[in-house]
Amino acid sequence: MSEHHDNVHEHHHEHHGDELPHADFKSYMIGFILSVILTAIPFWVVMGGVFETSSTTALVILGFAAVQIVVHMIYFLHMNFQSEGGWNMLALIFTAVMVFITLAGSLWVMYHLNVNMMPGLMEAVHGP
Amino acid sequence: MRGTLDYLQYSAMPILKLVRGLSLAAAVALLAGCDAVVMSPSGDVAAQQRDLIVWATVLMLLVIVPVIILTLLFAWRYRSSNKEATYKPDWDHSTVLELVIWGVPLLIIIALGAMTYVSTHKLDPYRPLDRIGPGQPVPEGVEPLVVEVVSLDWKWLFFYPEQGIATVNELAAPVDRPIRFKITSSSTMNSFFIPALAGQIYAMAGMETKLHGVINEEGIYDGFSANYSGAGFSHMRFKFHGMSDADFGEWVAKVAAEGDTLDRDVYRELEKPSEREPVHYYADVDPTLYDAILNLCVEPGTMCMKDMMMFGHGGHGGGNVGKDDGHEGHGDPAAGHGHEQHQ
Amino acid sequence: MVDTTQTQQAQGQQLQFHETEEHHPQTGTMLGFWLYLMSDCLIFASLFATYGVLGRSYAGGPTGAELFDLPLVAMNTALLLLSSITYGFAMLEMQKNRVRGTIGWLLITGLFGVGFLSLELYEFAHLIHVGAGPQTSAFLTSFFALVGTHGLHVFFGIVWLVTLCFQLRKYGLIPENKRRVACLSMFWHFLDVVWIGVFTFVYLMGVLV
Amino acid sequence: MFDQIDLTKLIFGRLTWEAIPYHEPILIATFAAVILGGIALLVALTYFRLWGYLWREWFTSIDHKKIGIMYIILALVMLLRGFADAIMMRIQQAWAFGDSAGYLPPDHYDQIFTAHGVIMIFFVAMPLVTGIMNYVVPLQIGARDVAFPFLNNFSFWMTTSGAVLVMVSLFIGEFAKTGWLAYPPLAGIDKSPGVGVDYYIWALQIAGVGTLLSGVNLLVTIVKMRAPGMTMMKMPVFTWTALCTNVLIVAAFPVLTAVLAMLTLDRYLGTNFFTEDLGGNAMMYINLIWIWGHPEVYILILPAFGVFSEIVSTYSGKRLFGYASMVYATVVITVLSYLVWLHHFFTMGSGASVNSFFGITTMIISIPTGAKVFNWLFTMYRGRIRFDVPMLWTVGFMVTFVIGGMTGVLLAVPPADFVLHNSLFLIAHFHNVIIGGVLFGMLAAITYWFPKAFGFKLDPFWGKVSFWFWLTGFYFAFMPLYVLGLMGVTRRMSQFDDPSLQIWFQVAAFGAVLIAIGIAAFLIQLVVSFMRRESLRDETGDPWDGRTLEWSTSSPPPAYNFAFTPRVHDLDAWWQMKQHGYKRPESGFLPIHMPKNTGAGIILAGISTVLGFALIWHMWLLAGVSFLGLLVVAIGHTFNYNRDYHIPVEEVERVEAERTRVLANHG
Repeated sequence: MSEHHDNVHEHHHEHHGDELPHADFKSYMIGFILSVILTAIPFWVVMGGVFETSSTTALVILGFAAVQIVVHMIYFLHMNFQSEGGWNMLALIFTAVMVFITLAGSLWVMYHLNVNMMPGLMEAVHGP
Repeated sequence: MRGTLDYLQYSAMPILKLVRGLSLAAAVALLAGCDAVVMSPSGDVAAQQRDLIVWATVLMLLVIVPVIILTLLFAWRYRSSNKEATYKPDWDHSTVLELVIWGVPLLIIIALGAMTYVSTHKLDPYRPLDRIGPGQPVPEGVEPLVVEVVSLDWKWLFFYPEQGIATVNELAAPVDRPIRFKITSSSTMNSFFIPALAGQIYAMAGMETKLHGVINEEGIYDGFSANYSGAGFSHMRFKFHGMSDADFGEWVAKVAAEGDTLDRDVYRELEKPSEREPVHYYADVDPTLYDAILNLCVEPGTMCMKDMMMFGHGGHGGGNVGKDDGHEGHGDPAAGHGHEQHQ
Repeated sequence: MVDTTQTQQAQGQQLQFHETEEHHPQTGTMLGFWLYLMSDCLIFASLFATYGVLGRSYAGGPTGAELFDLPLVAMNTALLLLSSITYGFAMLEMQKNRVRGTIGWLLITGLFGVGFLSLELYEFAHLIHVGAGPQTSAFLTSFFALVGTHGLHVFFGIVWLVTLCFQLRKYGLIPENKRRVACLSMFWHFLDVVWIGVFTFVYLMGVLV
Repeated sequence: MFDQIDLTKLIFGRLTWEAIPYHEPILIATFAAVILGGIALLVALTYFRLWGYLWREWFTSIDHKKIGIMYIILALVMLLRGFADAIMMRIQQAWAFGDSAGYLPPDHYDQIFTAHGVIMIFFVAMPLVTGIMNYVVPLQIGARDVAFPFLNNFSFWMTTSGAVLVMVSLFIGEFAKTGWLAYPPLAGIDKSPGVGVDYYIWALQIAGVGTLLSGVNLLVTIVKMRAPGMTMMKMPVFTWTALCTNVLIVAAFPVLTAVLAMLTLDRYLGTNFFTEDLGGNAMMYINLIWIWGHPEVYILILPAFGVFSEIVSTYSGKRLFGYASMVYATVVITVLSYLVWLHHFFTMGSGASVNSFFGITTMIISIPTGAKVFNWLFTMYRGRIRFDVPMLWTVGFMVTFVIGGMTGVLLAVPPADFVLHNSLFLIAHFHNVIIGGVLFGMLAAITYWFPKAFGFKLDPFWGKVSFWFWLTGFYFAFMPLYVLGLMGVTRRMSQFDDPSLQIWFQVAAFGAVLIAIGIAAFLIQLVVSFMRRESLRDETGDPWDGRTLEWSTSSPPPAYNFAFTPRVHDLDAWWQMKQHGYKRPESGFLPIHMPKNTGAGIILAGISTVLGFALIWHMWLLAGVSFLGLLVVAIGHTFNYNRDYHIPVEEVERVEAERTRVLANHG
């Protein structure tokens, strides 16, 4: 569906109260350089096999991803506590909590279901 | 404010009596008035579940009954035609009352939560039984009777691996001996439920759920699927026979004597959807059949799920991630407990 | 509450109960669009959760380690990052009220987007060609669904971007159009953020043994 | 090259004459009735030359008030369909014992209970809630419309489009036979190869777009468009609950969209999300759909809580007791409603630690809910209660709902749930909260705000008749189901063996008949009130001595709601204005800036219906064409920059002078 098109076009009060985000060249460049670095390192870590155990690697690249998401939020999406009276940030935090609940909750629940219901199969994982 | 508290005190005494009276009356009505099997089961597990229902109800009635009475009382007393009642249009806050209306439910939920936590662990269907009745631990040396249950469209197939027999739509077990069900499904999801014995649990294809129960009284009980599974679902019923040890032995012998062969071909025939299937007995049962059903490899030439490289090289991916996230996130005290049970 | 009412009553008729000028509520477009993005975020969360659960159910089929071509993914990521900064330049041009500059940078952004999509389609075609299509296993199903949904968003972003260029050419940098450019900017950068999740969680972690 | 057969397939997909259920006498009779009724309606509309009026004033309207009313009309129409399903089930279950198979074969019965659930939740409860919020929220916050008026119209038509698809399934093809949440593997292509599940999927997906967008819309409206002075803690409680409901909508519906999309891929492309083999996992579907499904319950009930808060305070003539704790309770419920979804599948076997976590979180929700009940109770305390019909619904709700709450907590205890799950006890429980909570709330809301919307009150006699029949009917219909549940009777059965159960089902069927009378009384009430509208006329705009801003304007409100935007100083803004002897301004008006009507919403939704139908029947050509059409119309719409106008000052002066005259006549 094309709902994201339609949202944009509502503007019967177009001459007032515009709160377009303001950005400058410097902040975009900082964001860009940071994101290039933060992308390059995880790729290097994985492709170069820097760490011995995969769980360490996974943790490290997840860490970098988290930092990079914050960088994008600040420098490209111009998130701060002031825009739209703080509602943007509130919505973001709420969504982050929901995303966490959906992801962590699903994985937790499904892990237990799988453990409980595929005993033979799970032995293959944990050893007999 | 004082008036309110007076009301609360005033109503507290009769309410407590009423709660007791009501719950007693309800229990009696349900036990005697109709055949409420959930309220008067014959198996120890179901009986404990019943007790929990009664206790939880009584706990909640502590709030519910006063609320209902006060609602009707206030509605009557403060009707606009009653000019004698006090009218305070701006009264909208009372710290004491706020504490009460948040505090009382909180206390009840704390009590109920504790009950829930303990009972959920104690009555976990995966947990082997440690008693067969109130104050009756499982006797030394008694091993549970193992029954492997398969839900088919739309009938039930029961394997007795120790006895080497199998039945369709008839289940039997000796009284006071723990039963250990291993449950799976051929295709659609069903729910295996004998209300007199113990709670239900889903039966799903490619998965194995477990249920532990014990029947304490001889008798014939209803069993059925409690989860809608398509056109023939209404008739997906069977009888569960609680028997004395001797009768059970006879029953096994009868099944063994009268039973047909159950191999993969017979099973594939049986698996086809059918309704109102009569009771069948099988004596010569392929010992690998249940395992094949569980692993979705009854058809010749299909690879069994457990043999597939489903778990790749490094273990179950979702599972591993789930362990990291979920267990940290929720501080789960019983991490990996499901696994321990399957040693 | 009681107290405030009483003080207000003490002030008597001082209170103004209506505006005498025309009242202009703030525009909600940017917030509304942000809320839409947040809901989109939860669509992706569901897909990530599904990938998290099914992502190692190879069902005897190929694994991520065998299939994923990290240099290609790095290339893709680079295209998307470049498109981000070019969109930033479009925003800067817009702030200076330069229509041509804005359209120019938007089109460059769109080209990077097309490049990204082309590489992704190439990757998908290659996977299907080697017998690793979405029907092969639950792992590949959830992989195609997650990455494909992101790709679909990029596709619609490009359609929107082209539309917007026409609108800019026709009507110039009027306030509505400025707001549309800003909304598309949020959309575009939001897709970047999702992509960070994708390349980390799917590709990089997928090749870890 | 195409030969003949391929071309037919391309155009008609799997649609053949066989899809028309002419062998089902019940359906044919219904179909005939619908066709005759439809023709009569069309003729009447043409005869009275109403098409132009409907198109201009309603279908293309972006006025939140008219859209709200249209939502409620849609809901009432669908209520009749959903209730017809209900009464058919009740008759079947009261009849089909032992050798009797009743009158509905499983094939038909299974469609009926699925359709009943889907329609009642998605096309009755949701439109009722959305409609009331749409109508009331802008008025309560002193706004002239919602934040995105066009989107509002579009959302409504998308919801309608979904409803149309469900209705079409009655006569062309079939509906799903899977239960209202369409669990795989039963809903998978192997077990349900027909079009039923596809109707289900596309109806919900299309309506879901509408729901989601209306959620965003109302959220922004509440956040951005409150009258000056109305801080968050001075917002009317109904607006608060609307805010939280829309937060839930925006955060929950995407999950439904995603999970249904995955089921679609499984069915259309043969992927393996929820299949049994190749690594698919049907439990993930159940997990995801309940991540949406549980918040959905609160999406429905929170606005009802808001309605009751408004009503109890208005008719008690008293400030709401514990406003702050009411608000906190609402917010707490909103957040907690995301942490309880697993209680819908305790019996799937996730183990004791998971089950007890979700059981306890579920119970925790009952604390803020309990606090709310107490707050209503103490609002009544030392009030001066007028028992108009909305207040009757409220008292009926308070008594009924707590019983439903209690059985709900009971079901949240996992070991208890193991014996009660999937039983009629569960059915009784959720009808107890949905009828006793949501439906009572919405019927109360309709009665309460009806004079605001139409300028005359509803006839109280028929309102009371409706209320008492609904209330007693509810107890007769659902208390037996609690008992049956305790007797171990499962839901969704079309036939029973044990004759001792029959009496309970007959009592339940009797209850359903009482409810049918309640519905009839409600419809009679609408007609009678319309006939007697002059004597029921509300000229003040404030028929109930209201407390919030919607009662400060005329009934019905002018298109622009408020000639001057109100300025708010207190929670009960209008009450305070009245206390201060507020004088309505009678001069100094200004032109008012308003959005213009547009047909884009109904056109887009119309094309979506066609697209959905084409996808259901695999008519790939039509699907492609309508998708392109959708894209073209949507893009074309974005080239329309001319979307607003000013109501000239003369017009405002004329309308306001008329109101001055009416008020003066009134006294």
